[in-house]
Amino acid sequence: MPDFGFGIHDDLMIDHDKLSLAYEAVLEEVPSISGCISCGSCSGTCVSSFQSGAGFRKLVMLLKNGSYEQLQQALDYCQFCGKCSLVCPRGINTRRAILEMRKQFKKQGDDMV
Amino acid sequence: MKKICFDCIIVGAGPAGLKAASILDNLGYAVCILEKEKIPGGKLNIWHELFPHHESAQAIREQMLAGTASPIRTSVTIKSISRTADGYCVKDRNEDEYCAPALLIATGFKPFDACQKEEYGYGIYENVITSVDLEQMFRQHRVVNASGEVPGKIAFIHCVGSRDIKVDSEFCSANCCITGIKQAIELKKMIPHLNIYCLYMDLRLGGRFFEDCYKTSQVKYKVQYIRGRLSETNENPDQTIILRYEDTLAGRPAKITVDMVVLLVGMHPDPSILNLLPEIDERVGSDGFFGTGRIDQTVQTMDDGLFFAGACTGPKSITQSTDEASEVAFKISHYLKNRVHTEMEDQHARLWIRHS
Amino acid sequence: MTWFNVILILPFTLGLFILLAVLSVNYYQWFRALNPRNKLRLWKSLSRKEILSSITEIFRECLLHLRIYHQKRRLWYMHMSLAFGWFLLIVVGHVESVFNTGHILSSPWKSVFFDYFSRSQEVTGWHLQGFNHLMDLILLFILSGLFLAFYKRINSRSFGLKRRPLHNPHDRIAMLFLWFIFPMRFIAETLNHAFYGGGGFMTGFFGNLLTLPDNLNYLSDIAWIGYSISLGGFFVVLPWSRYMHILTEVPHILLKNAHVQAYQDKGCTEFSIHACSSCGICLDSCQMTNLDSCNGQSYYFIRKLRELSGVSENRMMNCLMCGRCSNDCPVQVDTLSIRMNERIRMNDDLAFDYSYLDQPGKKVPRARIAFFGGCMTQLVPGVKASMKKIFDFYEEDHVMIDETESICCGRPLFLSGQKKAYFEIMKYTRERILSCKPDLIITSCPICLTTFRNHYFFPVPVIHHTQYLESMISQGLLPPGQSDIKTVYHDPCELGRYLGIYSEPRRVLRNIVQLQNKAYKQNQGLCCGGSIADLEMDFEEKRSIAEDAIQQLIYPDTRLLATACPLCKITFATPNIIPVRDVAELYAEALTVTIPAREMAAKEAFLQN
Amino acid sequence: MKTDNTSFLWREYQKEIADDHYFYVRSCIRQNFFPGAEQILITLLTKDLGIDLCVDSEHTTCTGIAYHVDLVKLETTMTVNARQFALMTEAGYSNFLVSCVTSFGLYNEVLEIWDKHPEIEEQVREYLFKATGRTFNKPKNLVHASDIIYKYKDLLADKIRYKLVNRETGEPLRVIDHIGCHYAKIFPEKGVGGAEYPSVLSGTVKAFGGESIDYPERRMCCGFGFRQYFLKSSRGYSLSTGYKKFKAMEPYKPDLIVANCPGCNYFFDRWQYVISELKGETFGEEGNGIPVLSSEELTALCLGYDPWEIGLQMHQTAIEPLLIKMGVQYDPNAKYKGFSGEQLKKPKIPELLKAY
Repeated sequence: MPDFGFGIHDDLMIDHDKLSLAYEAVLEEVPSISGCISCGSCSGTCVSSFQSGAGFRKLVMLLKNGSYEQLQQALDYCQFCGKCSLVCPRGINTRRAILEMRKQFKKQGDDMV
Repeated sequence: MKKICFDCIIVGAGPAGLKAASILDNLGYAVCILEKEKIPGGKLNIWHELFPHHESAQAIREQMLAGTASPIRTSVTIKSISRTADGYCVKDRNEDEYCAPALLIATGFKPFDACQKEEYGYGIYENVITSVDLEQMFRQHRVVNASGEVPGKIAFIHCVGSRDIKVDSEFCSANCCITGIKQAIELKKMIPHLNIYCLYMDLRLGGRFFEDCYKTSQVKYKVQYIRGRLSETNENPDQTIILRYEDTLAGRPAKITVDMVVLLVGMHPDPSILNLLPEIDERVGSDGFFGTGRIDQTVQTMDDGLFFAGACTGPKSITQSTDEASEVAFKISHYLKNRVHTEMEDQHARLWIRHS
Repeated sequence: MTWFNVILILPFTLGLFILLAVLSVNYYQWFRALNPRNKLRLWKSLSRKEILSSITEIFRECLLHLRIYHQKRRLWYMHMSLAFGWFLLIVVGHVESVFNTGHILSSPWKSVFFDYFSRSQEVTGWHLQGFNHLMDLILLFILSGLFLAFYKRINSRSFGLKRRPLHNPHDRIAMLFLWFIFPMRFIAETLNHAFYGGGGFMTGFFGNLLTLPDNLNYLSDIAWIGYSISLGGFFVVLPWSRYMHILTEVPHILLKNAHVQAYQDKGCTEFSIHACSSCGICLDSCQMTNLDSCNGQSYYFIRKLRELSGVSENRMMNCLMCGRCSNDCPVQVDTLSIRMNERIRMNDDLAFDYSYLDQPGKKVPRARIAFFGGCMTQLVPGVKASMKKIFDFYEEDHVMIDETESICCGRPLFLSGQKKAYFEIMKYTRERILSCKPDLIITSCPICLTTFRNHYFFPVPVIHHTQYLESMISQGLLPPGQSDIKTVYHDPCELGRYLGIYSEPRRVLRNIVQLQNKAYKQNQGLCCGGSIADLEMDFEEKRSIAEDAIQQLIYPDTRLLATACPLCKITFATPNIIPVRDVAELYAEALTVTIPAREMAAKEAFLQN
Repeated sequence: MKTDNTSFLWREYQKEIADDHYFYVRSCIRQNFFPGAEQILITLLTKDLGIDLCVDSEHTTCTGIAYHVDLVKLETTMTVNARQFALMTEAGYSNFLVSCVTSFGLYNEVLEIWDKHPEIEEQVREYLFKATGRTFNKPKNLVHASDIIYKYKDLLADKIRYKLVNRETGEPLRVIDHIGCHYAKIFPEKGVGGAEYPSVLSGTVKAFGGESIDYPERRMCCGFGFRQYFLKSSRGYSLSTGYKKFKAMEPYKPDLIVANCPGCNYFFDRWQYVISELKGETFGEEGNGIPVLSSEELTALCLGYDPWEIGLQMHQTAIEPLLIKMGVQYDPNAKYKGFSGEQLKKPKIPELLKAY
């Protein structure tokens, strides 16, 4: 193969046709996450967000969009303090959802990524 | 070729027109409603259920019609409206004349013509429909795509013909968001396995119980909301539609393939009546709707017997339209009374002059 | 010994042997599973005078069930009559047989089936007749308890239990055998006395009433076999049923008095869960019992642990860990530790990455007092501001460690079972707090305080802010303002049951407001429902628990609910029933109350005189 | 896609295309990579259509490439363009025919700037006069080469020898039409049919008997993007765009790609080879690529010109599958014959794309 010095990039477009299996699984355990309105109050109050950039809204978004690699990284930052669940205007059980996500990625291992 | 006189003529037999008529009726005025369609009811005739409580549009229409005893002339195409010394004279195509001291315009709105947003593919791709088309399907209790199959994935596109300088409508139509949510729930009730995606920029749910509807759609019906405005549509060989947009929460471009696309078309002013009304310019807002929309009503009302009510004065829900209609009905009543008074005063004055 | 005697004693003896075999295998395994340090503790405690108190406790609790007596009298009578009655039946029965045979050691069946073996013997002497009456009395005592137990199945409310515990099949089988034992004995003895004469005031009386032809005397033998089968059957199913507690309570009490905890000890956990009698008292203590969907109470949780199928995640996580059940448990099973063990087992290996905490944070200046608010205090800025004001008022050299950036103590991670992650966070937080080299650490969050006391091992004292305020009052530095607002104080679970801090906040409150609930029972406090330990409950359920708790706490004329935990404050504020304030906020308000000049002058004049 | 019976915003739009007398400017890319195409256009216009065409050897580049990669300033570009107009004026012409879409867009842009800002035009006139002593008139009609073919498509269709029909099955050939971005995306009114569904190529294709395909990425860029291509570090973006287009058109099994822009032609042709090397993927049948033709080449081929005469051997993606389908008579041995008839060697590459 000749070396052209350039190649074909990955498509960075989010493909919403791909069903996010992990999202479905988490939704089954924690139905309240479907009520997320992406207000971001969770990320605003998060004890880790100011250093890690993560937050519950982002986790849900990454989960929905199937960006599992980023999600796994962001999940690891969570300190589980539960402030997000206290500020959530939709009463989402955020800690349970995060625990479930962590479990999903432990269970599925690298297959999901 | 006949001439009939009334106290008030109402143009448009939609919710606003019917409501105003029922009040004026009760106050003892002779009212005539002119309607261009074959049956009265206005947009209630093309809707199936109404937000936010999923009431039957048909039932509401029946109720409203039962509320007024005024004559409703249907299939009337107005040819001209002229101002006379005694008020207004409306002439229809059959040269029939309807005259009254007060004229109420309640012509409602016109759904945005989605063909104007060419990139959304309405009228080009068969599986791209508007919210109005979907209501028709609901009325027939059959929602299918172009090839007659029950869809598995549907996307709702918010703000079509609203907040868009490219189609000359920078205003928010205020009712499309909740219409979309209502239709999504209706669809989900009808086809439980359906996946519904709503592409929105902002969800503007100012009305009462609208937020409940939204939450229900999310939590109970699992409608998914994707923040991003549709950029373009394309058709696949199997007639499914690919939508391209940005997931603005993720900050990345995104796409989705759906079986059907429902465009939530905005509420636009109906220009047809505009050309018929003489010297109207100063009473039309920059957005094309009648009135100024200001809190200070004195700016808006002129003492000339011409009144506006309903969605022709801006995007409104049915409750808002009828509320405005009742208020305007009382204004009309006030106007008519004052007029009688001045007429009588004139007569008195004349008598007095004769005596002296 | 005739062949019939063999058939008679066989079910009983076989059952007894199986029981003893299973028991010894189980106990051996569980003792082995104890971790070495705990084994040593147990060993040491056996050789000391703790053994005496253990024996007293065994007598008080295993037989007399005095802890139940303090809670529910009828239930106590039921349990006590069965346990103590049976114990008496065995002991007195044995004494009777000893008296009769003259041997101290006799085969167990000799005393168990005493009446059968002494059928044709003439009863001579008042003492033997006395034994007959005594044994009848004991049997009547047990039967009365049995009747209550039967009635409890129908109407548990009359025993003061809000919820009837739902038993599983093996428990039902064991219960059936148990229920048969004493009526069978009654029938066997009655028939025995009907055919062969003798007997006490009850069995003898009923035996004499029955006038049966002599050729039906095999009925008596059948009844005896029935008794034997009931006993044997009960012994066989006992190790797999809740009745295992009858025997396991003894080692459990020994372990407890040796201060061996179930936390991270498999052996002790096994003893504890088998010491649970499934009495259902904890169901009543649990505030979640009123919720429809709830099935995670300790009662069900421990029973599931005993079963091989294991505990579902939902049961494990759906618990507030308020400690009310453990507190009310008549056997004192450490439900919290057991639950923590399971949570850790399940979630300890979840991934985490806190490397971002390595970034150098803001420099914390050196100060005498380090105030740590914790995450939750960030959401109740009133507490933070109040503490600042109080420190300023007393001119303390202090620093607010997490004034702008909140840091987590890690307890939520720990409670979810992620122990490794917890210790990682702890490393960072500990370093951060100690960076100001304080002489005293004060926190306003009981959750943090629990963690600090349990795992952080700070080189300096750590106290709760109510303790600090109390110390100020002890020094005579009373806040000037006094309000007559009627206030009820709510004990946060961590502050009360976990750390035993009850009197300090009350003392502070008595000096600044009109405290209503002066009489209170320690460890009986309610949970606000917001506990970070529960991962399953949704918001509505948490709110309903909070509502329920407020209704139980306040009096009709209460105007304010005081608490000393930011999470309780947030949770209680949601139902919007009554204003909720933190002790610190009330204290700070009391500081600012200015005394009118006239009063001041009067006071001064009074003091001068 | 619905049949074209509904009228749309742009569908019916026809721009003004002069009948005759054109001043012709060439394309840099085309005359370098597909010189036959440039030549055949002149032949087609002058011989087949009998149009009066002025080809001036004095004219230069429009500076499009240099301008789009920020190598020359806008003033330079405008002055160079003004010189082209001056040449046209000197030759006595007023209709300007552009071979390249980049140039077409640029000329339009410059003219638009001058329209909006006459002072800039004055400035440029001054620059031009100072530098060359020339003056100019702005062209009355600015036309792209594909426009003129579109205008005369019916006339040409009568003359064609080979229709765009599969000789064996009788089915119309499936044609992807790609419009260069600068043709109508900058000024929709300067292109036939507007920006969303321009019909300049699809109309021609239909007239020649082919079937035009609507596919998802139809409006996307070919990937040239000037800066994306010319900087090697970002050349991957250019390639990825092309790849995405090919992937989108693949399911429709196209027989041919027609483009009106020399750049697009070039990239569609060459990227197919690069992708075949990098990914081992080809998009046509049996390891072939999809043949790529410009509108001139297509017209000439249909009219019966010899494929090697019009320079189709310059295409890296072999053109033979199309020739076979259309039934074009050609001599396979003459493909690599030199100007004077001597046999040149067959190129070593491509390896994966079938070479005939």
